[in-house]
Amino acid sequence: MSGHIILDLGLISMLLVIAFAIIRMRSLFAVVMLQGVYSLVCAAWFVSLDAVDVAFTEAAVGAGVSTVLMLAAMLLADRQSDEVSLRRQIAPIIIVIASGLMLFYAIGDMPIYGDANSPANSHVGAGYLDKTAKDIHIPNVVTAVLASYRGFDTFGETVVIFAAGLGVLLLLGLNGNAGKWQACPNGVSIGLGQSPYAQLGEDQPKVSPKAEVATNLPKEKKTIAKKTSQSKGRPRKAVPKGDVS
Amino acid sequence: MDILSLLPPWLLTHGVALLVVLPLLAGAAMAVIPRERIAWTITFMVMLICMLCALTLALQVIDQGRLSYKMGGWEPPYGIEYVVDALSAPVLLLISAMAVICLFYASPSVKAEVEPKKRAAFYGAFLICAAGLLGMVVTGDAFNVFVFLEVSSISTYVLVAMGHSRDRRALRAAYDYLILGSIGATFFVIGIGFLYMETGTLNMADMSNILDGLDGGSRVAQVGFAFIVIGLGLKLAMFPLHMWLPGAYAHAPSFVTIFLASTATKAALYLLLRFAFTIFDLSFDYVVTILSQFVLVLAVVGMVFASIQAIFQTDVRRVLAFSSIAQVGYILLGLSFLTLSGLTASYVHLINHAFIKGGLFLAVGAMWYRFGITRVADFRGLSKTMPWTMSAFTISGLSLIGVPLTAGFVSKLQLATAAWERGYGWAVGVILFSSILALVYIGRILRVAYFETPPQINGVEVLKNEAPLIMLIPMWILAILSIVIGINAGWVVDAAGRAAELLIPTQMIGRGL
Amino acid sequence: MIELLLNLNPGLIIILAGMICAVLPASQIRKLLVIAAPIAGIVSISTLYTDQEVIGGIIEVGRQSFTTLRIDSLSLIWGYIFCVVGVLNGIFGLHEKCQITDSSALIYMGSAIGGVFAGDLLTLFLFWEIAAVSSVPLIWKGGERAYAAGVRYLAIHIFSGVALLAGAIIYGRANGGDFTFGHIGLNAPGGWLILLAMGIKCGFPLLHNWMQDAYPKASITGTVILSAFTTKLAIYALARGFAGEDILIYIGAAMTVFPVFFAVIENDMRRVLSYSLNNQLGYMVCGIGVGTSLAMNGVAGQVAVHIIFKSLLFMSMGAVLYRVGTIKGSELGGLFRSMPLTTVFCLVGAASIAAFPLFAAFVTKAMIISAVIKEHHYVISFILLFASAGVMEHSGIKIPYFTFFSHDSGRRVEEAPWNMLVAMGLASALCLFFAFPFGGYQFLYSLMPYAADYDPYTADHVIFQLQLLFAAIVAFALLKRLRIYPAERRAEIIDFDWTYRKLGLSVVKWLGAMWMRLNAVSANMRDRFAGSLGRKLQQVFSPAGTFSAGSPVNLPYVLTAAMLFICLIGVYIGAS
Amino acid sequence: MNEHGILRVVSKLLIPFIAIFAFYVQFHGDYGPGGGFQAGVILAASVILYALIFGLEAAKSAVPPSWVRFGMAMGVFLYGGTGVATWLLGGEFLNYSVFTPDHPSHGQHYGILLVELGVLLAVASVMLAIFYAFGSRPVNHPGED
Repeated sequence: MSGHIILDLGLISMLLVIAFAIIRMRSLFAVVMLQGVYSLVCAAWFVSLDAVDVAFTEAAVGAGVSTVLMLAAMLLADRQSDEVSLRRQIAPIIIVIASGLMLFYAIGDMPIYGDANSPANSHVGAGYLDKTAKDIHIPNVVTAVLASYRGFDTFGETVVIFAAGLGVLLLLGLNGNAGKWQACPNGVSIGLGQSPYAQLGEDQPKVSPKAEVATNLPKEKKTIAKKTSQSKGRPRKAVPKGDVS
Repeated sequence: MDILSLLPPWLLTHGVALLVVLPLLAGAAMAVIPRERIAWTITFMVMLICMLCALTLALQVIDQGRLSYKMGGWEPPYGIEYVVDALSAPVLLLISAMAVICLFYASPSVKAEVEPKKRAAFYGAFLICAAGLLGMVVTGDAFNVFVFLEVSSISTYVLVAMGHSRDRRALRAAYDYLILGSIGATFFVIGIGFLYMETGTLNMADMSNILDGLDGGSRVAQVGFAFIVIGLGLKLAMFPLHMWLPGAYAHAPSFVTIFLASTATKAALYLLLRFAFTIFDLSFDYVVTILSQFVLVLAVVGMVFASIQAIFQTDVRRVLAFSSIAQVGYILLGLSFLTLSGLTASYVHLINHAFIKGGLFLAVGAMWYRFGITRVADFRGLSKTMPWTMSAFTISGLSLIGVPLTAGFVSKLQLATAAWERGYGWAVGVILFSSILALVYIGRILRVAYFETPPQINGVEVLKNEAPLIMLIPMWILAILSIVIGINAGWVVDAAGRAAELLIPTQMIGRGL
Repeated sequence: MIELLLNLNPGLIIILAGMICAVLPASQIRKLLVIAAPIAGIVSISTLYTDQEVIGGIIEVGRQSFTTLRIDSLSLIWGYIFCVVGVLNGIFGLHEKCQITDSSALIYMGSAIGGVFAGDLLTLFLFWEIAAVSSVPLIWKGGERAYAAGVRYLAIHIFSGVALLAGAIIYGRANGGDFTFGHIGLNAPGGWLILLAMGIKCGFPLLHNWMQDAYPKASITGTVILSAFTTKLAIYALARGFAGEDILIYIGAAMTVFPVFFAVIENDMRRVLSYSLNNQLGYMVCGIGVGTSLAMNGVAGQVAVHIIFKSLLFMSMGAVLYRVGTIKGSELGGLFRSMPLTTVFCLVGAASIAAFPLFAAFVTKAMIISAVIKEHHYVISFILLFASAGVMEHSGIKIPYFTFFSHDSGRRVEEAPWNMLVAMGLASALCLFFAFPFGGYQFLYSLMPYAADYDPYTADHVIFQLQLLFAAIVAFALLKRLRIYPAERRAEIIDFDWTYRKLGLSVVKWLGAMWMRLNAVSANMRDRFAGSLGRKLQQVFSPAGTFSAGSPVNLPYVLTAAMLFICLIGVYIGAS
Repeated sequence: MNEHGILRVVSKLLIPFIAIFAFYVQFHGDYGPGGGFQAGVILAASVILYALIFGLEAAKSAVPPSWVRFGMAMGVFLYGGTGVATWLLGGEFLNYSVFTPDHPSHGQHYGILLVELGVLLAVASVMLAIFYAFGSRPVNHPGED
C-alpha cells in the first residue's frame, strides 16, 4: 500500500513539474512534446489507479495521435510563442486555485479512495458488476457499461467526435483549400464602406472592434492590431448581383 | 386526446428517442450528401418530423403526465432514461419549432453566407446542434446531459465560426466561445462527477431521491452544486459569465444566430431549472441561498448592466445580443423568487423571449441579406426600403420592450406581479427601469429606420428591395405569435404553470421565502 | 356589444388602432384609421356615459386590481374633447405618409384618453408612461435637431411617471392597498410626489422647460398633436387629485405671468405658442387651486376650448412652416396675400385665445377669473388680468401680425393643402360655436362637471373685456409706432401695459434677465453633468469600452473564477 | 524523404502490425482493456505514421479523403443503424437483446461488436480527417491568419 502511495506521489509531482514547464516554455515544439510526456505519465498514473481502460485511451490519444495533430498544426504557425507577461497568467492561476480550493473544501467529505462502501462503488457500480455477468456474459465490465448499459452515451460521444470531424471539414476542408469564399448580400450593399456616414468618416467606432480586444496588449502591439484590423474590418467590394447560387 | 389515437402506436412509444436519434443520423448523412438542395430538404423534413414528435409528446404529457423511455431496454438507474414531462415538453417543442421556422429562412440565407460546397455539411452541423439541444432537454440522465451538451456545443462552435466568410472576426468569436464554453462544460462535468461520488448514480430521479435521503448531502454535493450552477451559468450567459455571447451572436451566420438566440440559452436555462429544483431542491438550505441571493443579485445587475451596454453598441446584432443577456436576467430573476408565480413568469419569459429574439434576428438577417448592413447607422430609411421586414422588426422590438398586447408585456407583467407578491417592490422598479432601457436601445434603431431617408448610392436613392417571401414568412409568423400571446397568453401561462408546479411540489411551496 | 364596451376603455380602442397602424404599410387604410379611431372613441364614450359614474374594465392581476374604465362628469368633457381634437389632428396630418407617426399619434391620443378614464392610480401611471413614450416619435420626426430634444423630453416624462408611480405606491400602501384615483390632496402620504409628477407634465414654473424645448422642434403635425394631450391630461389629473389646494392658485398665477415675457421676445412662432400654452395652463392650474364648482367648470371649459384654439394656432403655424419652410418671425410677413384662408383661421384662433367676445375663451376664462375674485384673491385676479392682456399681446396680435401682415417678406407661396384647411376650418367653427351666445356656450356648459348658471354675455363683462383688449391693441400699436416693440430682431424690450411701462419695464427686465441666467446656468450644469455621465458610460459600455473586450483579456476568466468562489461561499453560508 | 532509408524500411514493417494491433484491441475489448475508441486511434495512427514517412500525398492516395469523409458518416451510421435495427425488431433503441430473443446475451455480444465497429470507423476517420486538414494547409507566413 505504501509503495503505491509513493508511486502515486511521484507521478503527481512529475505531472506538476511538466505542467509548469509547459506553461513557461516558449518553444512550441518542446511544448507539444511535453504534452505527450504529460499524457504518458498520466496514463501511467491511471494504471496505478487501476483504470486501465482510461490509461489505454490516454496513451493512445493523448500521447499518440494528439501529439501528431499538434505538430501538424504547429507547422502552420510560429515555432516560438510570444512572450506572455506574468500579468496575463495570473487569471488562469486564479481560476485554477479557486477551483482547486473548492475541490479541497469537498475533500473532507469524500469517501476514501477504493472504499467498497462508498456510494459510487455500492449502488449502481456494484449493480453493473452483478448484471454484466448475468446479462451480457463478458468479462470486461467497462466495455459492457460503455457499449450496452450506457450505449447511448457512447453514441453521443461518437457524434461528438463526428461533429469535430465535420467542423474540420467545414472550416479547413480536407484538402486545405477552404476559407477563400466570401459572403455577399443578395442585393445592393449599402453597408459600411458605401454608406455616406462611412464616407464622411463619421460614426465609425473610435477603436475598431478587433483592436478593442487588444487593449491589454503592450503598447506597440496595439497600434499594429489597429491597423490590420481596420484593413480587414473593411468590407469587401460589394458587387450587386443576382442570386448567388 | 383524439390526435394521439390517430398516430401510429410505435411513434407514441419510441417518439422520445426518435426526437434525438433522427437528427443525429441525418446530420451524419449530411457529410456525404453532395447536393445542397437535397440536404436542405432532408434537414427540413427531419426537423418537421421532430416538431411533430415533440408536439405528440407534449400532448401525451398533458394526457398522461411523465413519459419515460428506457434506452437499450435497461432499467433506469443502470441504463439511460429519457424523460418527457411538463417541464421539458414545451422546451422540446420550442426548439424543434424554432428549427423548422429557421429552416424556411435558411434556404436563401445560407446561399448568401456559406460556401456552396460546404452547405450540405453546414446543415449537418445544424442538425447535430439541434439534436444536441433536444437531447439535453429530453434526457433524464445527468451524464447524458453532459454528452449532449458537448454534442450541441461542438457543433455550435463550428456553426459560429462559419460566419468567417462574412466577417473574419467570427473565427475569433468562435474561439472565445470554445474556450469559455469548454470551461463551462468542464465545470458542469466536475459537478456531475461530484454528484456521482455522493450518490453513486447518474439517473436524475434516482439522484434526487438519494440526495433527499441524505438531506442535501455532504460538502461533496454542495461543491458539485456550485460547479453545476457556474458551469450552466456560463452556458446560459448568466450576467458576468456572458462574455462569449455578444461576439458569437454578432458574427455567426444569420441563420445560426437566430437559432442559437432562440434556443441555446433556453436549453441551458432549462437545465438550471432541472438541476436546481428537481435534482437538488428547495429543502436544502444551500440551494435556497444560492438561488435566492446569488442568482438574484446577478440577475438584477445583469438586467441593468447588459441593457445599458446594449444602448452603446453600434452593431444591431450586438445590441440584440446584449439584450439577450438582459433577458436572461429577467428569467433568472423570476427563478430566484422561488415561488410558483416567479417560476411561472420565468418560464413564460423563457418561451416568449425565444419568439421575440428569434423574430428580431430574423429581420436583421434579412436586412443583411438585402443590403449587407448590420450597423445601426446603416438602418437609415429601412422603413421605406424594406417596409414589411421593418414592420416585423418593429412588432418584435415592441414586444421586447414590453408594450401591452405583446408577448413581452405578458411576461413582464407576470414577472412584476410575482415580484410584488414576493414582497420585492424594488424589483418591480428594476424591471421597469430595464424596460425603459430596452425602449432606448430599440427606439434608437427604430428612429434611424423610420425617420431618416434611405441612403444614396451615386446620387440615387436606394430603392425598395423587400426580403424574399420565404424570409418574410418566418419573421411574420414569430411577430404574429408575439401578438397572439400578447392577446391570449393563457396557453403559454398554463404550460408554464404546469412546469412550475413540477419544479416546486406542493409541500415545498413557501420554502426559502 | 355594450357588455364588451363596458369593459373597454375608449382609449384602448384607439391604442389598438395605433398598433395596427404600426404594422400596416398601406397608407390609405392607415389614414382612415387615424380619423375613424377617435370617432369610434366619441361613439363609445357617448354610449357608455350615463348620469351616474360608470365603472368598468376591472382587470385582476395577481392581487392587484386595475380599474381601467371610469366615466364621470369630470372626465367626460376631457374624453370628448380629446377625441374631437384627435379627428382634427387626423385630418390635418392627412398629407403625411409616415407609418410610425400615425401609429404613435394614435397610441398617444389613446393613452391620453385612457389616462383620463383611468379609475386608479396604477392604471393612470400606465397610460401616463405610454403617453410619454408614444409621443417621442412625434418629436423625433422633426429632424436631426429634434433628436436630442426628444431624448430630453422622454427622460423628463419618464421621471414624471416614476415619481407618479412612487407617489401612487406610497399613497396606495398608506390607504391599505386602495389605489382608487380620487381626491388626493397634499396632506396624503405621497401627495407631494404625485403633485411633482403632474407638475412636470403640466409645466409648473421651473419644471416647464421641456415644453418650449420639444414642441417647437417637433414635426409639423407632431406639434399640433402634442399640444393637445400631454398637458391637458396632467390638468385633468390635477383637477381630480388636487382641486382646492391653495398652493396651486399661486403656482397658477406665476405660470400665467412668466411665459408672457418670453413669448414677447421670442422669434420662433411655434415657441411663442409654446409659451402661450404654458400661460393658458396657468389659468387652469389657478382655477383648480380655487376649486369651487364655478372654478372647476371654468377649468373644464377652458381645457375644452383651449385645446381647440391652441391646435388651431399650431395648425396655422404648421401650415406656414409647411409652405414657407421657416417659422421665424423675422423671416415671415405679408403672407396674407398668398395664404388668405390660413390668415383668417389664424385670426379666429388669435381672437379666441385672446378671449374676444364671441370667440371661444371669452366664455370660459371669465369663469375662472370670477371664481378667483369670488374667493377674494384680488391680487391673483389682477395678475390674471394682466396676463390676459399679455396673451392678447403675444398670441392675439403678435402671431398673426408678424406672420401674415407686418412688412412684406416677399414670399409668395401656395395656400395650405386642402386637408390642413379643412382641419383649421373645423377648428375655427368650433371656436365660434363654443362662444355662440345662442345655444353654443350653453352646450359647452352642459358638458361641464357641475351645473353652470353663468352668463358670460353680460354687458359689463363684454365691455370690460373689450376695454382690456383694446388697451392691449393700442399698446401694441403705440410700441410699434415708437419702434420699441421687439419684433424682428432679438431685443430685450418687453412691455405689456403702457400705463405701467416705467415701473414694469425695469422689473420685467430684471426678472427676465435673472430668469434667463438661471436657465442658462441650470442648462449648463445639466449639460455638463449629462456630458460627463455620458462619457463615463461610453467608456465603460461602448463597443470599445471596458466591458466589451474579447478573450485575451483576463476578465472572463477572472469573473468565472470569482463567481465560482462567491458561489462556494454562498453554499458554505447556506449549508452552515 | 528518400534519405530516411531506415525509417522507411522500419515503418513499412511496423505499419501492418500497428493496424493489426488496432483490430486486436478492437476485438479483444470484450475481454480486456480496449475497444473501438482506442482501436480507432491506433488505426488512424498507422496511416498517420505512413503519411509522416512517405508524405501526405502518398497517404492520401492510399486512404483518399473521400473515404475518410465517408468513414466518418458510416461510423455514426453503423452505431445509429444498430439502434435503428433494434427498433425495427421491436425493441428500444440500442436494445441489442432483440437480435437473438432466445439468448439475450448473444444479442448483446453482436450489438456491442457492431457499435464498437462504428466507433472504430468514426474515430479513425475523424482523426485522419483532422490530420489531413491540418497537413494540407499551405504554410502561411507568420502573422497572417
